[in-house]
Amino acid sequence: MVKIETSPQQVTSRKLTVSKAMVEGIAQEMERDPSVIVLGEDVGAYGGIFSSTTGLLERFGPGRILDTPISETAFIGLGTGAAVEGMRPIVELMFVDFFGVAMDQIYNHMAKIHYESGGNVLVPMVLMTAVGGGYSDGAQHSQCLWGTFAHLPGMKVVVPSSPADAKGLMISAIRDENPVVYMFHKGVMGLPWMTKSTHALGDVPEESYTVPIGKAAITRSGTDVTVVTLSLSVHHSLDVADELAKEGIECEVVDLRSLVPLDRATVLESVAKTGRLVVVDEDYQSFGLSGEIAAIIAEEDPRLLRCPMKRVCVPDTPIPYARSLEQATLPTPTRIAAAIRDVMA
Amino acid sequence: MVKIETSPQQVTSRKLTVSKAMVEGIAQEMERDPSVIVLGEDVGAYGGIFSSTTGLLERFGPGRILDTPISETAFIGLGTGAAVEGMRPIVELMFVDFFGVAMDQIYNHMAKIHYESGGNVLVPMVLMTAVGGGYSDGAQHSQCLWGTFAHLPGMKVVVPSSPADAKGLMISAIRDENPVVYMFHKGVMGLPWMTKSTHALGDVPEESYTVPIGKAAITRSGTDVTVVTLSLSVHHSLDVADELAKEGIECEVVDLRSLVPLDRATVLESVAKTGRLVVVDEDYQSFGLSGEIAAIIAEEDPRLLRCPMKRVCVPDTPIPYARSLEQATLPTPTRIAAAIRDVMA
Amino acid sequence: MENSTRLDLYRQMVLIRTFEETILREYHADKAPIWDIGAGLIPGEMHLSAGQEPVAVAVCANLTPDDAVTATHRPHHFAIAHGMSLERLAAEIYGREDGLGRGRGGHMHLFDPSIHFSCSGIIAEGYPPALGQAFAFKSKGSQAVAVAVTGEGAANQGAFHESLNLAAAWRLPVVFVIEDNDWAISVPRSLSTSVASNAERAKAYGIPGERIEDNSLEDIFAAAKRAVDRARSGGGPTLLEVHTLRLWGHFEGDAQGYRPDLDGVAQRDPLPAYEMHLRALGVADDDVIKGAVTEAQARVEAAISFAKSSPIPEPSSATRYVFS
Amino acid sequence: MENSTRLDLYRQMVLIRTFEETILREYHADKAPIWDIGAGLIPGEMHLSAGQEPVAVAVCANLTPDDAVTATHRPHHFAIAHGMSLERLAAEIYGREDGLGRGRGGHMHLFDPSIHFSCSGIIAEGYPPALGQAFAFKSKGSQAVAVAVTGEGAANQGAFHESLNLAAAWRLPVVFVIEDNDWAISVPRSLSTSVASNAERAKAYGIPGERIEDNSLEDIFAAAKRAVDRARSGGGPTLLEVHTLRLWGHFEGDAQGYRPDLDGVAQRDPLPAYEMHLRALGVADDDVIKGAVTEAQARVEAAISFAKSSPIPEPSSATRYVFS
Ligand SMILES: Cc1ncc(C[n+]2csc(CCOP(=O)(O)OP(=O)(O)O)c2C)c(N)n1
Ligand SMILES: Cc1ncc(C[n+]2csc(CCOP(=O)(O)OP(=O)(O)O)c2C)c(N)n1
Ligand SMILES: [Mg+2]
Ligand SMILES: [Mg+2]
Repeated sequence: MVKIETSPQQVTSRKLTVSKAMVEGIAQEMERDPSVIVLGEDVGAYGGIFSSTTGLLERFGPGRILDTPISETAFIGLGTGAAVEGMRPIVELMFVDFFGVAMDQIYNHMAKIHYESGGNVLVPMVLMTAVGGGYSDGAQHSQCLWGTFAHLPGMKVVVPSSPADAKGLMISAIRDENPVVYMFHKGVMGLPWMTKSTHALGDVPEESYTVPIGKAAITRSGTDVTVVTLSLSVHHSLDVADELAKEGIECEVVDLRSLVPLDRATVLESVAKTGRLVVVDEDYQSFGLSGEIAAIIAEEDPRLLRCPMKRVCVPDTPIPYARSLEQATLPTPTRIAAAIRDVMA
Repeated sequence: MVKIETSPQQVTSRKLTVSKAMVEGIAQEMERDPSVIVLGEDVGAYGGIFSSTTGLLERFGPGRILDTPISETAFIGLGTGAAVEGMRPIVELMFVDFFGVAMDQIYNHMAKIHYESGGNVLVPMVLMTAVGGGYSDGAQHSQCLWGTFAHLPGMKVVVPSSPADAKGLMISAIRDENPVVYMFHKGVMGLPWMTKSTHALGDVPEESYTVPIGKAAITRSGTDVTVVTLSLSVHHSLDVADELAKEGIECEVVDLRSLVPLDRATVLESVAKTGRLVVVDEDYQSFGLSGEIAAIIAEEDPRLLRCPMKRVCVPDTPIPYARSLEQATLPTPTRIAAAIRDVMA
Repeated sequence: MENSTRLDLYRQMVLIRTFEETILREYHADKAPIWDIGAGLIPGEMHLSAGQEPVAVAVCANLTPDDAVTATHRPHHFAIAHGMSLERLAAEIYGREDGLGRGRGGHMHLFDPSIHFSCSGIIAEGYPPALGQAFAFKSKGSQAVAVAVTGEGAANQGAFHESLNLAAAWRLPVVFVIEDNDWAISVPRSLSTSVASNAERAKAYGIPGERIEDNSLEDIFAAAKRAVDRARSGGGPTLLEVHTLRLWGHFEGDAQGYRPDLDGVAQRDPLPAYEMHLRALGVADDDVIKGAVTEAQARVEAAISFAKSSPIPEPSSATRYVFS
Repeated sequence: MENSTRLDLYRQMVLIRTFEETILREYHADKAPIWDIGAGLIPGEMHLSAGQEPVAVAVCANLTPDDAVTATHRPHHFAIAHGMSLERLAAEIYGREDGLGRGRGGHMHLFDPSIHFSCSGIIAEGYPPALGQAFAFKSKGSQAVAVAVTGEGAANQGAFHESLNLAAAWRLPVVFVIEDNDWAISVPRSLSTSVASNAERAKAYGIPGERIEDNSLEDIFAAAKRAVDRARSGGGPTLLEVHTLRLWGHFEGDAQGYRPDLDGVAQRDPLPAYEMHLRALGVADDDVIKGAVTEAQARVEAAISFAKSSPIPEPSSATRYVFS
């Protein structure tokens, strides 16, 4: 087994999409451990609306890959109960936007049972869910909402951006003794029917390996400005960084990969080096991730920042349907570049 | 009608508890406007588990004060639909901790309909809910969670700490054309069966008046350190400020009163003056209010802070039952005082 | 049913079908050569209602614009049957300023206060607001009723249960309509639902429940009439389940590989069937039918033109309408 | 039912009642003179189960420690009947390190993996995890079943509906038990529930439903036996509703001003009634009864002493056990 810290040591690898890498991680764990099951809406014959379970039904059969009724409270709770009895369920919430119909099972049960039991009960469960917008799916199907999950204690929250991380974090999540919320952006999956980022395809080792939960990755180092980001925005930030390098601006791009636990040290180190900070976050701006990053610095030493930080987030507005409006709310490369130029000015 | 900005101009006032002030605000609006109704669990004969509706059934009858089944999704949604048709429902969610069974109605419907309709539909509704711990009610009945609500766009979020604000903000909330989440801490209500803070009793004008939503109040001015806080923690912070004044430390205590909209200007002005910041927040620490306050400053000018900020929040842990443990997680006067001394050191 | 009603409802079905076919065409028109869900003049998910027209027209024939309808992620047929402006509907689908929601909402979020119409993309969560509309009607002493629609997959969601119980306990003027098209995306009803007919579930609330088979417009009309009359006269809610047909995929782009019944679907199309029925009754002939289609096409194309020429919202206005 | 079982269940009821009476005494002991919910050795909300003992003992008599039980905010009777250690239960109620949850949980959050026991303070939300336990049992090929308990007020919550449908659709070995004590805090069943018997709701899921009247231990036992046997033998879930009695307030501190039936409550206490029944059958006499009470008192007082002498958790350990 290969342990990957930041970028995969190519053992035997090929290029995979995030979606295929995720599925491979799940399949390898299902081979290894008969207690791993997958349940959710359309995870069987359909293979997951965003291809998170393609081929698993054919391989593992309907006893382990289970299509559920549209009853998120019941089937997420079912996952929790099965985990309590020693299984390792991977439960899919089709869109994170639907969390509101089942949040009680998630944050009052899945997340709290271990604590309330004084550590006597384990809940080794993965809740995987699709996030993000950019294709005009409107206010109820385009949100990221990771700030909401990260705010509530008792669940780890991971958000891969690259194929290698998608596989390694999935395996780590499955093996974790704690509930892990695994959030994948539709735009990083490399789906054939959605605009693809070039970063959605990448080297992925064939072997089984884990990526540690709670460690950020410096996906590009630089000296001028720290860009703290995650998920699809990592792809955009890397593209922008390439552009700006031509102008002589060297960005350090930090892919958080995990919100809980949050790798404060990596953020602080980078900001200490660059003195400038841009947070790029596709979740709503206020009371979320960008604030937490600001707090980490303010608690350590506000004077690490030699100029005001910039936030490139979704403003506090429901996500509009019309493309012109939606694009205005998303952290697009244009907005990211403008913010970086601003802090360099 | 009296318009109160920060502290009530005594016209004809008497001392009331927060609970009685809230109920008086509701009753005055119900007299004035027949479209105001109240619904929720045990809001009728019981008068609200935390006395938020005492006496209203007797006064307005079961046609306007409605006990519901334990069906939060149905009755909160009912409130939204009634609001859409021009009523002004006040819906009680008994404990904010239960939001998970009805969050979809709250944030995907109540909060978004106005936007999705391009402004054509109004949802003038109040969702009132009890928050907070301190009496060993355990992990599912002690949370504040205002950060969760403030993170999601489309609802105003108000959190009164004083009797006068409780009444004026309730009246403002009822008259607002937008959905307003009104969060009252059990510990500020002045309930006969719970430890009472001395600040739970205060002057309240008899007349009807509004307190503007979105304006913080400087509840104590000072020059040395800014304490940004809300709800029950305002009471503790004021007590601590009195103590520390004896040592020559002058605290400025900012009662936010409203999280959405957030009064950034008042926070910035105060921090610009004192150069030191302590955020006291009974919600979970990470990805919440304390981060947002840090971000406001980091975006404006990180060097307003002459030393690191301190957060006195609930750590990222489910709220424990045992008193010894719960008290260790709450922002108690002891922790607040320690943090203030720290930033002064 | 009177023949004039038959003809009227037939024409409405033709109008809806024409609308859906036109949106289908337009939706796919500019996504080639590589099909990209976010591309083109109409981006995003698209759930079309072809095959389910009989439910919408037969239910809404019993309503006036004072009555409320809440629909689902698949809302066009009910929107049109309840009288929504085709122009403003199309403009919303195109994401334009003249859309019902000025382009903010999109096809799953249609709000038309003039006919008390709304919908939601969250399964079964359109039911609770309908209770509130019914409550408001009742409080005001109006005779209006609220019709709340979901698919059969939604009948396993908590909101369904809570809404039926509360409506029954408070005797609210609501008609609950389940469109059973056999499928919830790729999950067949038999796998998800523990009871053969959701009408059975009415017993759990002490209210009348009826299942209408065969997508039969006339049976739906009769059952809906009973239910609406009951609600109007203070008799409380009714639950109707209609066995209908999803003629196309769940959404556009759905290859339906999971669907064994696909072969027989075209034969079950309710539109030609009803046309034959009208011919047999002597209510319609070639001219009438051709007239219905021509008129529908003209109206729909006009609506599409209206939509396409409506202004694209200004990016700088993205944060308007969060609060009033 | 065999007389030995009768006697055993009677003794369990006495034990539970003694436990609840003792907690009642202890809970109020140090809240005087001004009653403060957060004060004293036992702080917080306290929901006691007096009057509902027949349900717990008669249901659990059909279970082994391999079977799961998920209870509610009012969990003591089921915890004790399913075999939880009185010491560790009491210690949890006192918030001590020897409590089941090391004092982290409290009386609404009791987790005992050795007997697959859990509970939740959120209405009806204990049902879904029970499905998962049943699913795990079934997957492992064990014969164990899961019993999921709620009050009658909870039967109007979405989780109730979703859980029954899913358990029925997947034929999971679950027994759903509703304790109908007529009240959900101050709201009478008649105001909240649109159907006279929740057993009727079983029809909505195509599963057997039974209502047991009069808090009758022996009827509950027989119905529970049928339901548990059915679940164990692969027959899927059953819904049982028992008409029981809330002898005291909803929680301690509840003045019950809303409760018109208060006068007759003491006469409906199931304990003296069952005692008379046993006397009539010749199964119990003064000695047996006194013996049961004395033994119960001794066990409970020992548990209370154990709890009181268990260490108070260290404040510095408050953030332990968030993650394993
Ligand atoms: C709470 C929730 N869960 C899941 C979805 C995703 N989803 C959208 S449509 C659909 C299937 C709905 O089936 P049905 O109710 O039968 O309606 P139909 O699409 O057949 O008209 C699902 C699962 C959703 N929108 N909301
Ligand atoms: C989702 C949710 N809503 C409301 C409450 C508050 N609450 C606690 S107990 C209770 C009444 C429960 O009634 P019932 O189910 O009949 O159980 P009983 O208390 O009678 O045993 C309520 C409303 C809660 N805990 N969870
Ligand atoms: Mg369907
Ligand atoms: Mg009850």
